[in-house]
Amino acid sequence: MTARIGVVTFPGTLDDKDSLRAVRTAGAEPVSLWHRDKDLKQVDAVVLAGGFSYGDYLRAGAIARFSPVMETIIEQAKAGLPVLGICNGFQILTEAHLLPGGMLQNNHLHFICREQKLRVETSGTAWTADYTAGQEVHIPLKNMDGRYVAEERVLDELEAEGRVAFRYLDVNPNGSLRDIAGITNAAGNVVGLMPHPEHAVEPLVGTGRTDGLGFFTSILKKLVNA
Amino acid sequence: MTLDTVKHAGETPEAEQPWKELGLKEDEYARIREILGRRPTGAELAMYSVMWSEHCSYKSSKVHLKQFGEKVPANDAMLVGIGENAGVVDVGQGYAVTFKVESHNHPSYIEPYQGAATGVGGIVRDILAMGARPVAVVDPLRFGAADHPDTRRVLPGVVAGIGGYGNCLGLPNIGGEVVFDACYQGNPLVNAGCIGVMKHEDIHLAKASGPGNKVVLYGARTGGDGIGGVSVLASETFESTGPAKRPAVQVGDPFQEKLLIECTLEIFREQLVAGIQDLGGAGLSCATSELASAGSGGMRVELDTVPLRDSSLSPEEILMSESQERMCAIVEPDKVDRFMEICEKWDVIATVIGEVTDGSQLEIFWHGEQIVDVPPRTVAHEGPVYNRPYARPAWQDALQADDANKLARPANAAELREQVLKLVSSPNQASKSWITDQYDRFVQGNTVLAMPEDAGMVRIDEKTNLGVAMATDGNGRYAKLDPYTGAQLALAESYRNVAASGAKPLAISDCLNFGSPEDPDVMWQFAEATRGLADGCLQLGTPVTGGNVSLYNQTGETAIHPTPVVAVLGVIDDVTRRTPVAFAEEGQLLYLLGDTHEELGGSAWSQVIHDHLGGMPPKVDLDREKLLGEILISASRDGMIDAAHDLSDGGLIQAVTESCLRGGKGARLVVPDGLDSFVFLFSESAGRAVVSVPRSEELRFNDMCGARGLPATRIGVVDGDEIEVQAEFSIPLSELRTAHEATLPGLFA
Amino acid sequence: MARVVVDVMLKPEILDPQGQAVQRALPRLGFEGIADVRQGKRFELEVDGPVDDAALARINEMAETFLANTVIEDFTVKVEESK
Amino acid sequence: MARVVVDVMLKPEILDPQGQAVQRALPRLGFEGIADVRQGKRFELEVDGPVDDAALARINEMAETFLANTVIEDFTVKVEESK
Ligand SMILES: Nc1ncnc2c1ncn2[C@@H]1O[C@H](COP(=O)(O)OP(=O)(O)O)[C@@H](O)[C@H]1O
Ligand SMILES: [Mg+2]
Repeated sequence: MTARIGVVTFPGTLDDKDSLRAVRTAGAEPVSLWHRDKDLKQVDAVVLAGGFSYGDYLRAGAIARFSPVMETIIEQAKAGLPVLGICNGFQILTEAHLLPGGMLQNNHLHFICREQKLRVETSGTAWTADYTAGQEVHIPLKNMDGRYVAEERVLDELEAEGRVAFRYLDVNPNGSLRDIAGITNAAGNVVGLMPHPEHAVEPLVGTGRTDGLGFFTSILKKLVNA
Repeated sequence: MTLDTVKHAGETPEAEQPWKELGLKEDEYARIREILGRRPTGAELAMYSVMWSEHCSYKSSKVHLKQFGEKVPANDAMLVGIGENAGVVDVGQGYAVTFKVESHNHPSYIEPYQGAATGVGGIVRDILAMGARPVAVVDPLRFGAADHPDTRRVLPGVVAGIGGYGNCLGLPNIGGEVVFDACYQGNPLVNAGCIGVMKHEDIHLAKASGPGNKVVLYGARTGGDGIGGVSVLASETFESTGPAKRPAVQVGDPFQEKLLIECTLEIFREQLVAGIQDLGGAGLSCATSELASAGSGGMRVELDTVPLRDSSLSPEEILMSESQERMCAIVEPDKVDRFMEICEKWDVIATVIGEVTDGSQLEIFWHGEQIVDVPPRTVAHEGPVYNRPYARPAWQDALQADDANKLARPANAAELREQVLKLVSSPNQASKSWITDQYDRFVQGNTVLAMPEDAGMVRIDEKTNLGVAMATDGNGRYAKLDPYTGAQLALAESYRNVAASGAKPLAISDCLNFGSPEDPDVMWQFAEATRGLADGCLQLGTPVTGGNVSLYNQTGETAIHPTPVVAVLGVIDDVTRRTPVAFAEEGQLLYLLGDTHEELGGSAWSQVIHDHLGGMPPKVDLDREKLLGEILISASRDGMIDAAHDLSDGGLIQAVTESCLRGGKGARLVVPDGLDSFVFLFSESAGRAVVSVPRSEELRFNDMCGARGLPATRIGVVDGDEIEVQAEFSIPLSELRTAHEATLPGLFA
Repeated sequence: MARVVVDVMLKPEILDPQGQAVQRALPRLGFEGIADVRQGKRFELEVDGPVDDAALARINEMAETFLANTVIEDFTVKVEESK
Repeated sequence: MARVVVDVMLKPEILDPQGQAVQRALPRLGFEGIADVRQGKRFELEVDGPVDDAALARINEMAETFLANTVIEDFTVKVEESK
């Protein structure tokens, strides 16, 4: 048997198809979820894909956070449903307060698209078990509002609890505090990151690397073995 | 305020009308009266004036563009030719590709961000209207001098606007150009292209047929955007109480367009439309008259049903509004409900505004009163045609006589080295990544090649790995020296770029950017360039599928360089065999393909070192280009080369620098016998490329070139971490990298 | 119809690169003497009906939960005199 | 040090996609009775020295030539009471 992994489409979501493809490539069953549906179709995990939901108007993720599908996701995430927020998905997770801190416009004020080197800081989440802590990976990054900020106290807490999941290496592409590229909640089921692992699952396209596949195999193994 | 109805117009033949303010000529106005047999109503006058503008009617360019339809190469790929929103070509496996380039030059100067953004929005809707899913965009750009303060205003805004719109739509940006030249100072060129993919059976056309079919307007509400001249009508003739001056600039809403795309594709999937047209320039005037003109019957529109953003708009203004993110579909009555449901699903407003009639007139009503009653063809397709006078400019001979080959050359190896660094760090030759990194090239997960490759390439079928490639090129300096040759060089370069990536060039689109057609010098440039392009396409076997003409690109009396931009579309049956530009493998052999002559006219070297423009551009040999293309494609198919980079502006040293930096490897070069090292490095002879050949393939590769008669000269080897030109100089890659990559951030960051 | 304005600014301790970019550009354009620039958002709401305490309380809540993200932003609500 | 505020709003006839998106979201969040929302920018400038007529004239010029693009935007300049 395999696991059913849902990918949410909000108006303005762009990377839903790529995320579905990444889920399929990893061997799980991809399931499309629609923003107006509260029903999660019995999926075992959810990916909030990248893009510009509602045009990123107001603030990135601010309007999507209030959609019907998010009501269910917020509730179930608190009960342990694995949720991965990629880019806009990460922004939605912070707006929904499932993850602490907030996301602001890049410090250089430009959209940035680059191949980004990251360090995976923890393998102790539902989405990173197939990596080893300290492992360096290359993942495409593309965003306008990728600057992660939080109060000092919150940052210290994240560090102390090992909840900084990914850090930018070589270049901090957006001014994120403490080079943070992604974080997890305390339980490890909710993970958000700015770079796009779903764009790095095939050698042919994108960066030509498959460093992102581990996100999707991690969750698949966890769900199948559960 | 009295409504100027058809009846009223009939009763008041003598009423003064602001035809002049709307840009019509006296004889054009007379012709409208003759067509209608009475004076036009205000609404009719507004429609004719925008549809008969240069931008919409191509009245100055038509006589020359005709050649693209006459000199058509035998080519089975063409499915839909010039005249539709965009041309369509067959790329095999049941797929069809539509693509086109358009300009948004003037708005981008006034409001760089929104001007450029709405340029992307407009071309994407054109592609969508053909029935295709847009899959990639490209953006050929030209700005004034890189260090001019106004370029600092215009460039970052344009780039942010293209990125802001395209990124938000989820369309990878896979190529384009950035050129700086003082001639574009008051008139930057912002061209944008889009590629769309569909199955053959999904091709849609812009025509309204079937009496009783509904006309559905969907997308954004209509506001007072981009009305420009029509405010004259509203304020002067009709004592309007609305705001006197409407803005001529539109604001784009990429989020709305993204919804429009998804909604429209779902509507196509369920086969709910009989005809479809995007709303772009001239808004509803254009969409209704073109749909009706191309169809079999007439059309009746209730204009007061159009959803408005601003209730003070007059009917004339509604007809002219260029509000973005709107489409117009012709829908059979029993499909309207389902159509509306899909629009509702995507939060897109849709309204039935009229229907197709069995008459022959386009009739428009405002609260029950008729304000338009015209034969649609006279608005949309039978506008004025001008055979404008043209003549070879008096200064052309002197310009060509000012030979760049006679300019002072570097006196020694140290100067040669210095000039190489100067060249690769000059704004035109420097890395464009500060710009292209603001564009999403990964989205949709199908990008096989993107900037800074020779051509962008996207996969269009995940199972078979079928893909398409595109490059855009144009060199205004060459075209200024000789517009006929310049246009062919643009075509040749773009063709070469596509072939270098491993794809087979199929067809082209173009964007012809010129000065005022009322200037005989400019008109001559235009005539020569179109003739050159048409002849070139015939010879290369790549038909022109469509394009765009932008005239009046000038500041005061001074026209820009004639700038024909050519976009070549190629197809590749298996994207896994694409050829990148990077020299990545130590020890591989570098071969120069083609002949190098002493050709420095219009070259980057003459511009960077001498600020000079004169002489003759490089010669074109299109048969040679074709042969080079075939060799590059064969070599890619048979695994004989690992990298290829075409040679163009900046010459060999520019290409080698780019390929070395991309691959992170150095090169040792030997100047071939009989060539001067300066000419070897800087000449811009056409029909050339440099390739990297694995040693194991050298024999086979040489044999192939020899057998087919393409000169192939071994010029060096991939090696080390510097570029060394034997017996002349060497430059560490790190030094080259800084020179090449620091320029744009230094100017614009 | 009355207008209520909600101003949203980044909290003072958070870096405001937009404001900084504006400030840095000013001397180049010949404007001296601006010690600091912060850039924020201004929302103009046209309210149906009277702007009484109840309405203002609702708008405050809207600003707090939606118009501003109070993790990173502060906001103020004011009723604009009708002109 | 005094504070001058420059508010920049899109001209009323120009499309404001951001404001529209906010307005459309409000009913879904349970906020009724907002007939229109426009979103603009607020610049808070800290001015060295006195904000006299000359300073205000300069700031007006700055707003006109730089902070706003008057093809599509309107702006207002006001001196903020110091708190
Ligand atoms: N405005 C732009 N948008 C996207 N890509 C661009 C743009 N300008 C340049 N590029 C890309 O940068 C690379 C180098 O450009 P250029 O030197 O003009 O290529 P070439 O000389 O081979 O035609 C190409 O991949 C080109 O597509
Ligand atoms: Mg090239």
